[in-house]
Amino acid sequence: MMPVDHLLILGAGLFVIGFIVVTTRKNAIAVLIGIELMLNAANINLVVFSRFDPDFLQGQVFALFVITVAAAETAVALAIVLKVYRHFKTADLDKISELRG
Amino acid sequence: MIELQDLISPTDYDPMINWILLLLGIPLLSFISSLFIKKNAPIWSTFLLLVNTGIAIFMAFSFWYGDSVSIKGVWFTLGDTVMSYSFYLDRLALLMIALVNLISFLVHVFSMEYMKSDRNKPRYFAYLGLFTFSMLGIVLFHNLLLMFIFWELVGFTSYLLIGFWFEKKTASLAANKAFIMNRIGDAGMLTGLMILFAQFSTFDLEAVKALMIFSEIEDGNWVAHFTNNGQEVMNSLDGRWLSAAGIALFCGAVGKSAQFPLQVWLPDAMEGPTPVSALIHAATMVAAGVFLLARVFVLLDAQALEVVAIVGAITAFMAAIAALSQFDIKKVLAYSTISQLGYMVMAIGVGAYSAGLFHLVTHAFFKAGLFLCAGIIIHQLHKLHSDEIKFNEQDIRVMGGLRLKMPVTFLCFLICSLALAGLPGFSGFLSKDAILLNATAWAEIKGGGYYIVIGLAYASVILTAIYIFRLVFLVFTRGFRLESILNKPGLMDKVKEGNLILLIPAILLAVGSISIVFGANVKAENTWFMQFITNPIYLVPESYAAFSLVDLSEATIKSLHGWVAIVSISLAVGGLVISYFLYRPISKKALIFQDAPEPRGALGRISFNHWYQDVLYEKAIVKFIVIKGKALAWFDEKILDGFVNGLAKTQVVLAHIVRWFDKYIIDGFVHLTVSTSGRIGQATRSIQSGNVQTYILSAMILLILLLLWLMI
Amino acid sequence: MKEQSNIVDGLGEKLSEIAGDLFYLGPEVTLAITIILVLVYDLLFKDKKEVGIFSIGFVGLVFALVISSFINAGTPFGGMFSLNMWNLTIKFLLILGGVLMLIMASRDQKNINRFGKSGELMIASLTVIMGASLMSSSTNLLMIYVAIELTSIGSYILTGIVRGRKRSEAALKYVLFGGVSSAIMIYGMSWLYGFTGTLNISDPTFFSGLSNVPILPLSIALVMTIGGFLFKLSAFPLHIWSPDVYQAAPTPVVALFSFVPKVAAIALLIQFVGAINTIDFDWQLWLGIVAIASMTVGNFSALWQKNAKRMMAYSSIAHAGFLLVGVIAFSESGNLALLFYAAVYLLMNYGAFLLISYFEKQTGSANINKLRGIGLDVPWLGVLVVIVMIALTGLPPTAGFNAKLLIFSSIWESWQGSGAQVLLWVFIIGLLNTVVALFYYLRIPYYLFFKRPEKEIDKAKLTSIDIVWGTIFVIPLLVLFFKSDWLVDFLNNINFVL
Amino acid sequence: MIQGILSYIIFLPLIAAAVVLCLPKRLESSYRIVTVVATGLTLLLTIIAVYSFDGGIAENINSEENLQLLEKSEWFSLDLGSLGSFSVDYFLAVDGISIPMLLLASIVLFIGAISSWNIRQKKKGYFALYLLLSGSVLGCFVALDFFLFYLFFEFMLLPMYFLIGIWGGPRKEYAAIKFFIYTLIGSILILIVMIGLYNSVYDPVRTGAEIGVTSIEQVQTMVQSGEVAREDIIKSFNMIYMADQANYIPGSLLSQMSGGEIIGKSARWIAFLALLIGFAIKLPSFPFHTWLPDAHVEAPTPISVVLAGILLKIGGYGLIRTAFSFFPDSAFHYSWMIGFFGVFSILYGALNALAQKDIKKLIAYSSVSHMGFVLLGLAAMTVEGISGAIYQMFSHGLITSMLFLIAGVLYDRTQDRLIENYGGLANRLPRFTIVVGIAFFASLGLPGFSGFIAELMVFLGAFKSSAVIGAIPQWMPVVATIGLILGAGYYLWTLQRMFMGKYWVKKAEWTERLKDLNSREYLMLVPLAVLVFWFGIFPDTLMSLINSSVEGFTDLLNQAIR
Repeated sequence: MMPVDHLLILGAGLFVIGFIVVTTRKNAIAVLIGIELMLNAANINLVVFSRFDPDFLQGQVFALFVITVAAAETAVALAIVLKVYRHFKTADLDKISELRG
Repeated sequence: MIELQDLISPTDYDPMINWILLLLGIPLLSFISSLFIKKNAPIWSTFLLLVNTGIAIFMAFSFWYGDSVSIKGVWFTLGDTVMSYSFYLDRLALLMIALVNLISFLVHVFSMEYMKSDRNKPRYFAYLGLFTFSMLGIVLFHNLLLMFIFWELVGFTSYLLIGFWFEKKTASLAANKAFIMNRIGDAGMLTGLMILFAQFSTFDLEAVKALMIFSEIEDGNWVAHFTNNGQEVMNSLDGRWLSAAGIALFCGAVGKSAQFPLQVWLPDAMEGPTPVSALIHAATMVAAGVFLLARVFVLLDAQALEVVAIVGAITAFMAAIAALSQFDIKKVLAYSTISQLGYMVMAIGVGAYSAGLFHLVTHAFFKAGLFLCAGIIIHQLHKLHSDEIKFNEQDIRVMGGLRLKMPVTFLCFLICSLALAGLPGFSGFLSKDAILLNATAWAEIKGGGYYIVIGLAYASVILTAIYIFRLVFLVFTRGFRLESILNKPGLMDKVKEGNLILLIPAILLAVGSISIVFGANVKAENTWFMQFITNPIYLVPESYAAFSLVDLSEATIKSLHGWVAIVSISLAVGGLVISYFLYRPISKKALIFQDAPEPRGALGRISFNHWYQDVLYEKAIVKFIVIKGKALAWFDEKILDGFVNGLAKTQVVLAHIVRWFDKYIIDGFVHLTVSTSGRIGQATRSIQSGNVQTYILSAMILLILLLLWLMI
Repeated sequence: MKEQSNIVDGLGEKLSEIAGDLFYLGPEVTLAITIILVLVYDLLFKDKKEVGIFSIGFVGLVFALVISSFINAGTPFGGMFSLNMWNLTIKFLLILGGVLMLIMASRDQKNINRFGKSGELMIASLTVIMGASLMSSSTNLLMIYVAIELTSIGSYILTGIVRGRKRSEAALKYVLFGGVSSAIMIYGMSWLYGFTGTLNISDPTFFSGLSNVPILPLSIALVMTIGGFLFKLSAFPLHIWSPDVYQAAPTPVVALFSFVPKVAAIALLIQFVGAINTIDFDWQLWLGIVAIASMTVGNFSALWQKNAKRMMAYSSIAHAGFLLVGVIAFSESGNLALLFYAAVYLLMNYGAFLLISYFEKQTGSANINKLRGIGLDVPWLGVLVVIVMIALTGLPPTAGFNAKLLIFSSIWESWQGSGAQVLLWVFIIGLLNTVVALFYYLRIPYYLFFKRPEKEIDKAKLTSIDIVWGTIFVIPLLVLFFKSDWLVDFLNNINFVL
Repeated sequence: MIQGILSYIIFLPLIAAAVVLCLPKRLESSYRIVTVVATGLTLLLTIIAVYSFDGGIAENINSEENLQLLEKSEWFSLDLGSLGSFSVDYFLAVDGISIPMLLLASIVLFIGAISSWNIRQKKKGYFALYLLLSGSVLGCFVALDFFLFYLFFEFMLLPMYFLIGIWGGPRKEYAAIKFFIYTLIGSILILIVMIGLYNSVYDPVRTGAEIGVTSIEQVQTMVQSGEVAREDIIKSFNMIYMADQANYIPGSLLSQMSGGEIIGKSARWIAFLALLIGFAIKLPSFPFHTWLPDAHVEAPTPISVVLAGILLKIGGYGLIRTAFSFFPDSAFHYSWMIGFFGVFSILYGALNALAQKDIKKLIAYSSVSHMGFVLLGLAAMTVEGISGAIYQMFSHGLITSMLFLIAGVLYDRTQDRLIENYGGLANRLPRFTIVVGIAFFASLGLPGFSGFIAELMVFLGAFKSSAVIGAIPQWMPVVATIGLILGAGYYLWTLQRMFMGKYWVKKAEWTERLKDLNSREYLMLVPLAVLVFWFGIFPDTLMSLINSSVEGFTDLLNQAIR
């Protein structure tokens, strides 16, 4: 099986990619995807680490929770994006910047 | 070891206190009442003064032979220090109260006529009352603090009286000048008080003198040993403070008695009514300085006395020069006063205590007399004024030949002038002779450069004679120049002799200037005055004390006696002769004097402008202070206060703040906070670009920065 | 076969245990039930639902409030939560915050309609409160995560649900920002889990596990985790979202945001730093810097705001900093001070927002320039504003002063104890911040009284009940200054478990 | 009646304020009556208090036996668990230092109330605020619990802020904000020290009760030897305890024994400096004075009267009561600097006054100059110096009130304060001129007026100082005498420009508006003039009250220095 640290590095990489996506992509949806990536990076870590407490497997439970909660969050987020789209006729974050100062 | 509390503990009841309170109360009463009873104020207050004079003279005669009385009491306590007051009646005090009251009374009488037409009579007489009150205060109290208080009050009343005609700008300015010059002196005197208090923690003069005996110089420090409420006290100051104390006290005298360099106020003070000049600026107030010096005489150390002597001599000479060329009759007398005060101060300086006081008394009479005569002339000439006739009635260029029209005045004026010039047979001669005698002896002992000092003194003897007889000749002899100026012949006939109310005081004063009053004797020290009021002995620690006066009076005087008198007389006569040749009735100068211009030539200008001292002060000091004030105000408003405007501006634009900040760094702290608060505010806000991704990024970066901070 | 039965009766025990433990979560359960009721009611009725929804929500909250004051300390669900009297009091305050929020909302017809139109607003706010009260007592990373997300999602909905261009934008920013920060937090947590092998922070193995981790990874993990808390606390540097949200969201909701999640996060932080206290990660220094930064940034940025609500957002950032001071002090007196501060902060902040909502009602906007001269028409209102602003600044005679006094005394004490320089700086800079704060807090009274209205705009009148409510919100601030021992004694009946 | 009189004095105005607020608008005219009556009664009570005050007893300032009219009851006490607890008392009392200030305050407030008679606009607010101000000002002088003191101290700002900001002159907002910010900075510094102090000082009596020991000395020795457990120690805001170094918790930062340090400097020095600056702003001393001219120029007459008459004094009083009492050693350490700032303020203020065009500004700067004497006197740390400082505060309070009333009289008639716009007023307003003369000469320290006595004492004390305890060098008072000359300079110059010479005013229409003093103005000015005379001629009326306390105070200082 794969050694642990490979997986951790994968997680870290995923996290970084996710963050880059979040900060660079202009489309709100894309940003959401980026967030998902970051969350999954965390999930990988959790699952990996949960190998070390075989009796409880808290990590995996945690991962499950994260996935569900993330789903809920994304749902809300998408709803909001729709709302925004109704007003701004775009999902481009650069254009959605009226509140400032 | 001497106990302080014994020295200042309140004395038990002494009937004398009633007399004293009466003496002080009556003038005060006249001050207050005159303000309320408008109509008869003059006669009423004159009456009160008559009563007071009566009391004073009675006291003088009845207590003269008794030994001096001192009454002490507690004024207030400051911590555990008792601020006592004390009255002290010795011969000097008796003499002074009599003198002050008498002259004040005469001036009151004179003023009744002189001020008749003035609608502010009540205020005038009230002021006179207040003045008499505070002058008597100085004389009667024997406590430096209380003397200082009345000292300042006297200055205040003189301010009021000089500025009596406050509509005249010159008058109000002169009043200010007088007060401020006095204030400068007083500031110095206050320092003297501080020093003595720090050393002896009391102001009671007797106590101070007693303690001074027990103070000594220990390796350069001036140490006062005594016990206070039983516990031992050792106050120690640097030895130089001893001399400083003397000089500081003298500063007070410099202010009041118009000594160099503060004398400039006195000539301007002539803006006040003439009787006031006679009372305050000739006879009493200006003499207060000399009186003070006499009171603290024994506390002055050698250095201080030297300063006193030198300043006195310089003043005497400078003023005498200045008096030579004035056109305003009162100005001439004013400068002459300064010069005579110089004499007295010098006398104290050279240790001629009693001689100085003697001159104070004699001078009081003849100078007041001169002023009153001048007053009469001015008053009478003023009556000539009409719609077409306008002239300055104080200008001697318009006078002349008045002896025919006002012979009595002339006579009085002449007598007083002779006294002033110091010719034998008149009081002035006696006192002046005594002073010169001592001064010469003093120079003999000190030798060297000190001869210059008495040189100045002798010089001013002749100068005095010159300027006073110049006055006599120009005013009383030859023809009435006003006629030819306005070419209105017969104007002379309109001039009348003053009425009795004006004349009587003048006459009395003139009589007082004849030497018989002080004993038919050519030798000063044989007069009753010198007999009774004798030189005290020094109390300051040995190493600082001046030479003892005993050998001064005994040894040297004997040897000098004859020819000092001769020299002074001959100088006086010489002066008379010179001025006769200059201004005698038929001399050119006297004829064309009517349109005499301001004197030209270095000496003339110096004399006429009184050594340009005023100009110097105007240009240098006053200007400087005012400018400094303006500058500071600017600094305060613009710089120290700049930050708030900075605050106002931060609301508008950041740029402004930066400019402000760079411009006004001095104002520092507050401005800094405000402007930087503006800056930081802008900075922190600028993150809020509105773009969520910037938010996230900046947040992350900041988070990482914080992390790094932690790592480092 | 055997195992089977084992598992079964084991399950039985578990179930009974859960049922027993459920009592500890009384308030949360009550809130959950209330949410369901609201939902049902919402579905059953078509229109004129305002009264119903309001009353259900209100009653539910009050009920939860009552229950919360009957719970006693314990660690239910195998250490998922640790309830002590301290965070129970916090819980009480949180729910109280909910109640007051509803009252505030009921002062304005517009808000009533918003709440009434559909149940979402009510449900969302209830969710926020529930999540917060869970957060305040949870000691398990998983629980913490869930609770935080509960609060966050609720908040996103609250921000976005009411229609409006600005609101939707704010909501979007909020949700994205929140998503990222929670992702970061999870990642951090995952590492903590990796280090320690447990999710339960109160578990000794958690501490022992952390204490032998090299400093760099440890600090990264911790900073990431705490970052998630700071987001809820809207403290520097994760405060950036709040001004936009505050400006956009309806005023009562903003009031809720400004109190409930913050205080919950503080409670959480107390638990958390308690767990990581003596490991070689110098959290005191780190949070100290955060606190100073929050106070300074908050106050200085507030100087420039034209909009009262936006200004209050920055002020709440500053106050987050002040609350952090109490955490940093990390002493009993510090915790007491925190409770006191939280209680007073609840009053003054809600008071401020209530008054602002009045002005909105009158002038139609929260723009400070619109407030010119109102104070002279409605002097009493003006007086109330002055009191509240003085309280927020922290000057006598308002309880705000005592709160500051206590919290800074505690930091002084712990400085005297430990002598750590950072505490001194927190102390000094914190107090000097008061001066800066005065600048902007006073601007509102300044406009109210000193400025003349340039043109007469027709103002909606305030009913006397409005004024009364305002007074009810504000007067305690004065009373608690003069008798702050009342509050303290109430908060004081707590046996600290640290 | 006598017992609890101080509470009456404080609360009477506050109750009156409530009354004013409750009175309906149609009774508007009655507000001012209420105000005058309330302040009048306060004055009456104060006079009773002063009568019942016995100046004899006060051996050492830092024990409660020497306080009189003492009212002490627990206000609230917070239990901080294992770290002990602290208690705040409602603690009012007077000693020789506060009684003159109290008297001054109630006199000036009464006068101010009378001069508020012709306030036109928003009467309700004005009088309510005025009464609030009165209450807090009076409280400031009798509160001996630091918390209570700070409450009153801070609470003064708000009414002042609004009184200047709403009823003030053209640039009122600016002046008000400036005043507020300036003073707040000061009070924050004070607050910092206050927190530090109450964390370092304990209440021996209560602590004794806690551990069952009655004698204070025993408690103190026990605490100093560390026999008392931390949680038994009850911290205290009591200023009297703070003044006794034995009441400092051992090891606490500000305790003299433990000699705590902040960034390398002695903590006590820093605390002292903080207090010094805090109160120097109020005093105000250079360079913290710039709020004063604006505040005065913009404030309405009664408010500038109160501001200059009382509020400035709180600065000096605070210095004596807190900074010098708590940190005598630091006070001695910084005495040179304090003295220097005193002398500098004297000259700086005087020179500034010399250049002012606006008569109110002139008076304001003269205040800066006169308050310099207070600093100088305090720095001297001798009986004379400190008595002088107190006396100076008292007399300046009376004189400067008179001066501002005078400025107000002129301003009421012409709405103009520029000196150069008037000339020869003496011809038209003889009585007014007399009053002005009295006020001016009193202010420039003419003997016979209270100002002279005060300045004299300061000078004597300051000169003695170096010989007695070596606080400040002799040149300081000597240089300060220049202040007297400058004082005479600007006052006489003003007098000469405005009142002497031919009558002339800028605008013709002023002439008929320029009437001589009316009866109400007499009512304000004459009593003040009389008082100024009285205290100039009979200093003992005041000295008998303050002497023993001041001695106690200086003993305290000397012990600390040895």
